[in-house]
Amino acid sequence: MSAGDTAWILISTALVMLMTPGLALFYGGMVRRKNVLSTMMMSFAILAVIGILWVLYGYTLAFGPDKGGIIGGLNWIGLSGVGQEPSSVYATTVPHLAFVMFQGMFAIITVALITGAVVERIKFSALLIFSVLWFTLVYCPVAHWVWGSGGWLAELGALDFAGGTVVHITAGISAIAVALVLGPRKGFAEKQAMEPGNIPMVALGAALLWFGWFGFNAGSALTSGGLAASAFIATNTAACSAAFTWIALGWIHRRPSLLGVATGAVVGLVAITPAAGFVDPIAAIPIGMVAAAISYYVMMWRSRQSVDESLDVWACHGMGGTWGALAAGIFASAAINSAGADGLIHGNVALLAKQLAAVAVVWVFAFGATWIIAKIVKAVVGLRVKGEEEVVGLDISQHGERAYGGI
Amino acid sequence: MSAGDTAWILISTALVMLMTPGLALFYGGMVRRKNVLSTMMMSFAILAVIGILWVLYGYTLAFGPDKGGIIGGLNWIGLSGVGQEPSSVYATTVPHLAFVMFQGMFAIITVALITGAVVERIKFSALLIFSVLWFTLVYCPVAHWVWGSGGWLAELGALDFAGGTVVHITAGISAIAVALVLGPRKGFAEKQAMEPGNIPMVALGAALLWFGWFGFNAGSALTSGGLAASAFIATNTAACSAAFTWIALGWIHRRPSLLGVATGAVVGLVAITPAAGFVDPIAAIPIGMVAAAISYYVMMWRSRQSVDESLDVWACHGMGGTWGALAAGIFASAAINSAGADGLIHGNVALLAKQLAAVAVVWVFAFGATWIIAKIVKAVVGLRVKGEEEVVGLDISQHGERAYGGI
Amino acid sequence: MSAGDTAWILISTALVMLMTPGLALFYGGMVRRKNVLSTMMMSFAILAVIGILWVLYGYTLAFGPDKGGIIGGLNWIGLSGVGQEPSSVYATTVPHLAFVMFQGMFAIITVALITGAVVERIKFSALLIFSVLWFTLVYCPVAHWVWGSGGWLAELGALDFAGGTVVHITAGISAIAVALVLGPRKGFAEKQAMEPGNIPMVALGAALLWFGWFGFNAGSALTSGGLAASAFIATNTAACSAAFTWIALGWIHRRPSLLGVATGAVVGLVAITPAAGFVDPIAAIPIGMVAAAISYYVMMWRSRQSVDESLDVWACHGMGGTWGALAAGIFASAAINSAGADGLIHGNVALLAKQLAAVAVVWVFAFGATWIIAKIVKAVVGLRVKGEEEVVGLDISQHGERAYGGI
Amino acid sequence: MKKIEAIIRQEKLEPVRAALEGIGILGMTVMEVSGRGRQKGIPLQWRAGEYRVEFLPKVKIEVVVLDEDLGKALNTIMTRARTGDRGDGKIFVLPIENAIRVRTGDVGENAI
Amino acid sequence: MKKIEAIIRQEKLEPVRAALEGIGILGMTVMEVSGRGRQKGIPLQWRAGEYRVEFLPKVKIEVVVLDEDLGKALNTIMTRARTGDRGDGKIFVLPIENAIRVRTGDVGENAI
Amino acid sequence: MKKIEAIIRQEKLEPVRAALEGIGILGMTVMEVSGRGRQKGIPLQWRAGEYRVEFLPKVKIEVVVLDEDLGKALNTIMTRARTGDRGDGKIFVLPIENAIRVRTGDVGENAI
Ligand SMILES: Nc1ncnc2c1ncn2[C@@H]1O[C@H](COP(=O)(O)OP(=O)(O)O)[C@@H](O)[C@H]1O
Ligand SMILES: Nc1ncnc2c1ncn2[C@@H]1O[C@H](COP(=O)(O)OP(=O)(O)O)[C@@H](O)[C@H]1O
Ligand SMILES: Nc1ncnc2c1ncn2[C@@H]1O[C@H](COP(=O)(O)OP(=O)(O)O)[C@@H](O)[C@H]1O
Repeated sequence: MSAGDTAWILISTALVMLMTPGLALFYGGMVRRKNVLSTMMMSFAILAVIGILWVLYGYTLAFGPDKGGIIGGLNWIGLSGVGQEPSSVYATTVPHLAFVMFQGMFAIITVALITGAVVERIKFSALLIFSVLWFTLVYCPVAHWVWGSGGWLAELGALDFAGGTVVHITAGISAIAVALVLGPRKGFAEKQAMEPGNIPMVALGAALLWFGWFGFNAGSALTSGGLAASAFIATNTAACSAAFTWIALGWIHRRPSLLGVATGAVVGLVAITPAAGFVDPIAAIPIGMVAAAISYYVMMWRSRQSVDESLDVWACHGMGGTWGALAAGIFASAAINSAGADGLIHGNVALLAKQLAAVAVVWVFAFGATWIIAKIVKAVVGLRVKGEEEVVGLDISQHGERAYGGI
Repeated sequence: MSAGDTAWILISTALVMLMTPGLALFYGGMVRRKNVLSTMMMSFAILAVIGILWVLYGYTLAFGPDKGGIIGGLNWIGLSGVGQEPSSVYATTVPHLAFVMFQGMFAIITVALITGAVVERIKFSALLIFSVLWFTLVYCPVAHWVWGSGGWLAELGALDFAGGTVVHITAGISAIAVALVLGPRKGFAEKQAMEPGNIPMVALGAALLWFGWFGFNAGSALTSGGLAASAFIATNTAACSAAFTWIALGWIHRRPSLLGVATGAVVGLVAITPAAGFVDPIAAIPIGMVAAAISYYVMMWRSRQSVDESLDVWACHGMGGTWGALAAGIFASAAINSAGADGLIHGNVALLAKQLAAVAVVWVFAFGATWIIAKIVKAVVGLRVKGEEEVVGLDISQHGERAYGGI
Repeated sequence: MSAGDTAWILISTALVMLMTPGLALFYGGMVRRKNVLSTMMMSFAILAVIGILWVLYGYTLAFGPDKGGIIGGLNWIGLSGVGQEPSSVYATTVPHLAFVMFQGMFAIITVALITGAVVERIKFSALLIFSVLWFTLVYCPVAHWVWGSGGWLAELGALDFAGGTVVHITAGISAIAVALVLGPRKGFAEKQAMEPGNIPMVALGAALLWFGWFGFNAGSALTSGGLAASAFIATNTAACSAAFTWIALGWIHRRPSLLGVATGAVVGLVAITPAAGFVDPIAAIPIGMVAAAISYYVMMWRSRQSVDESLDVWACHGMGGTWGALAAGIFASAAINSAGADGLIHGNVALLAKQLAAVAVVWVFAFGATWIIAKIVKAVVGLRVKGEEEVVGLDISQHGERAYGGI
Repeated sequence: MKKIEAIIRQEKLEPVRAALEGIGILGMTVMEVSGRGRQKGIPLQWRAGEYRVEFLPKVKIEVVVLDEDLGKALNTIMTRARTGDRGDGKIFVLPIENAIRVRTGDVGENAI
Repeated sequence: MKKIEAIIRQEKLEPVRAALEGIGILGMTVMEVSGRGRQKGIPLQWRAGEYRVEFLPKVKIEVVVLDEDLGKALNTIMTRARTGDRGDGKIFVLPIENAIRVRTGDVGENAI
Repeated sequence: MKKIEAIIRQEKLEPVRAALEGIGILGMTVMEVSGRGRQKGIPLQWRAGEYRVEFLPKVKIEVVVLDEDLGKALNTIMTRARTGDRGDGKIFVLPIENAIRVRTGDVGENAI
């Protein structure tokens, strides 16, 4: 066991935890003022609920001893047998419990990411039930496939350094599926203006996400050393590159905005996630640029469609994660990380093919499973608040509170 | 000396520092808009003042060579003799100065916690004087009793991993005492609505507290390894468990609110504090649940009484800390931490008895000493602002500023 | 390579990164509401742009193999040859890439600091161009002189632990120069009230700066051990001391304000920056006090002059950094850091003379070079927005957005 | 000329605005206000338990109209703002003695 | 019917509201405004030193009352809002031509 | 006595206030409002692309003046608030039946 590696994983875990409140601010600032608390509440409640479920059964489903490449066994249910000593399989230089918690923070934020699709109209109870089902039936299996020892996508050789498929593609694709089942906000079809209530809050949220992402990506090296440093610098560079590209695109279309820079940075961070520890840090520049361009135009296109995937989780995380997974297949270099492989630019086509396969599988599975889960929740408890509750705002109607006090 | 351990303590120290501004936001968002700056100012000013006093004389009073189990000697006044080498007594693998600063951040936030009881009416000068006296006469002695080498409660065998008695009970009980001497806010008796001015700010504050608490609790392992990881995961689990319980209680009574989740999380973190490094991480689930239930109903009960302990420091920290200290006596396991002991569920009644004794002593001492200090400050400089200053708001009347600028 | 040292540098790098968004909040809260987004945008855009330029050519200009003491060679352009192994010259126990990124965060925030001088009237495009030129022509050379292996000020023996000259003096002096070229805001000459839009945001920004500064200063030890701990405690103590002094000064002049405490803390942090790892932690008390007094009165004096250096970057960073650099010459002790030297109070006059020389050189160079750069940008693209755009506010006129949404 | 001051539910602003636009009334000024009437207040969640606020958020729309447009404007607002529950609001009509368009200096009815 | 517009100190809202409730006047609309009068402005703390803001925060209460209630309403507001210092505010009375209760469509005096 | 309600651009508040002070009119109450007129709305930046808000931020100034001051007050506001572009705003004049200074209880013209 290494004290240095442990220090790095523990602080990385804290950093990733902070991302979920960061997301609460990022999303909360983007909705109308009457829904800011409700939007933030979703992330906080998911943090609470998934935080418990992870130690109870999530960890063992995702990382427990492999069952046919599909799911982890229940051996570690309630963390039984998981202790202060390192695991023999995962992160072998840090306490097993540290690895458990580090991974737990990923599960939490992945579920929270989806909430961007359903803000301003979903029933709070329905959201909780959906989240528990989705976590159990989508997140845990996919995490096992990609990261679990013996998981079938891992065996295939698909690479995902810090969660491009597991986190961003699952969340982004599921966002579209649940938005389709849930239906658009009142006024969406009529193109009613839905003005973001608090843009400084969005920027603060993006800043906390960026900050936390160093734990997310560089922490995924699971050791404190050259690989973590390489992933760290790639992470920052991609964020800068995508944020800058978003400024440029904003300028071309009319004006660069703070909302745009915040969005661009997050998209760059998403895209570098699967590749961070496999590519040369300088490759993060084109990865970030392309990510920003893809997300920007997909977002524009989406906003002209009838699906109200309100905060564009799909355009940001789904598309950003997809591009990132493919980018890993293009830019990866075994010289950076011997546990990785060479990508297209180093003459290896096979990796890109595997990445494509993994992406396709996760798109299809996440979309299908989420659609079914959403339909079931809709049938059983109903997904939407009443029309008048939506109009009044979810802060008052779901939570009996309002963000900013009276006179 | 271990670089890994040092890295962990240094970053933990930074995390604990961030808790005090986090508290400023947590409290600041809960008061009426006209008092937000004044409320935040209290935490920031205490950070400044206690930050200086700690290096001048606080550290040596609390941790200096023992004088009869009661107080530390003045040997290390002005940090003389405290250097870059590890202490031979405390945290022997990290620089002595790192331990000094880590502990200093605990002293700061403990004093700041009390301010929740006195917001919206205390004179700023009186608050500073009270804080200096309380720090010197209550915090330093109790810290010595529990954590100082030779302190009498430590010798007794009472356990307090990260400050259940030292931090939360002292602050929580003192809050009641000072609120009694200070008297209620205008309009409190008439049940005037005192609407929180900014709930997103409360949530952000809670998030920073949660984030910082990883340093508080897992940092209290004083090394980077299995124990820190175990305390870390127990900390997060208790926060989740209590936050979720608070959601459930809110639902039972009418609606789950963001203000409730934020409060619940903090209460869970309080309760796990004394136990974090002594109990199995799964024990954090019942610890958090019970903590939330106790605080919730104590808070409801308190709000029907005549004492205006405005932000319920006693219900959250006093009761949460008390339950946590007893919970350590119930759930502790020597297998988790050999420096600890077995608790009730492992068949040892003695520990619970010691915990009870320590709790009782600190309740009585903190209440009595604080009551006297508050009476003295009241007699000498007066505690309250003038009636009309209170009505206008302390931001303008005490600090000549207002939170949100005009047109 | 040391895992512990690497963990400390990586987390320090993340902490310093967070300072730039912290600065965005600190500055953003101080301007009028109509310019808050524009002000925040400056810091975020600089983070994006300099973040890219640093890895492309900034690092090699500043730290590349020395060319005559003046500038780094282009050997490491695009980070070629910079990898996961430690450098043989800088921070030899951590990955070279970690050192690159740590230093990159310093470059970013230094450029962002200057924006305080130009808020509420500069054209966004002009700001970007100015920033790129200033970074290339001012920051990189000065960083090389002081910190580059072979840099002439380093050879001279001038000490700058974490950036008193490189960061704070360059930014502070350049702020005055660019403000002179840019001219005052409309209404400044008429003493129109320019009410800060959001003081809690200023306080939050200051808190994040304080938190991040632990990485800035204690991270500059480049190892995790006694020196980092010593710098850490000095950093906190100076912040507390200056914040408290600012409270006292506010009281003397009328009232202590939260805006004042936030400012005081930042000034204290500035002043300790060059000295943090060379002085006894207790010396941070007088260093912070004197810094607060200097900045306070310089700020008062400046506000009566005709130059609208709007957020007093010069008074805070220029004067604070200058005092700090001289304070290092006064209080430094070779016993604290053998890589340092003894200062005046240990009987060595030479160091103070060297510090004075370095300060003078950097004042003159930064002022002159910045003045020329600003003049060129003014001539080529123009510096100011149109009069009516300024009056409407830069959020709408430059970025087409407003901070807080409508009804 | 008359001035209509309608205090309505916040969420009714958009339908009322659209309906007024439908009958050719574009100019209006709105502001957020807090109101109190039969609908006395609302209980909000405190950390544990509830408290009551005396005032509820409303929107006030001010529209100055020509005398001949008054009837249909009142009618439009009334029908679109109604839910039938307490708190739907009030409409008041005040006399206007003069109006000026700042841009052109037009006065009286021309200014509307 | 008359409309009372009272611009008073923010901290006097609660006593005025309670006193009006005491004399049976429940309906009212309030809004935050900034005002200026004899009491010209206020110095606020800048980071070092002070600056002056020209407008002070006030609260405006709008109450439409029946003619017979006007006197006691004015009296109540005036006595409860007074401190005797500059900045206590002003009360204006305006004519109301008509009133409508949105919920029921009641018009005129029935709508109050 | 007359009440002037001027809805103008936010950035014109300061020149108008100063100009009114110049002609001896100190007392006034201002509030932030959202308005709509010929200038229908404004496009704002969304994350990618734009959206349109229907209302623009304006400032409403309320000044109660003696009848003899009405003309010059209107004139001052009109000239200082004008840019010549859409959105300059409107000024309305309303009758005032009575005024009271809370501090002293002065009524009528003495209260202004
Ligand atoms: N007499 C009044 N003067 C001014 N505003 C009033 C008056 N009565 C009601 N209002 C405004 O109208 C709003 C709705 O009034 P309320 O009496 O609750 O509606 P309803 O008559 O449908 O029950 C109130 O919140 C308040 O803003
Ligand atoms: N002529 C006026 N027109 C509109 N509002 C006014 C006028 N005079 C005063 N006010 C309002 O009344 C408030 C208090 O007025 P002020 O003259 O300061 O009180 P006092 O008469 O007690 O000194 C001002 O802040 C402003 O909002
Ligand atoms: N009929 C009206 N009633 C009330 N307010 C109005 C009316 N017409 C315009 N306004 C107010 O005046 C502002 C400016 O009006 P606008 O018609 O855009 O100016 P202009 O006449 O110069 O084009 C609007 O934003 C609105 O607040």
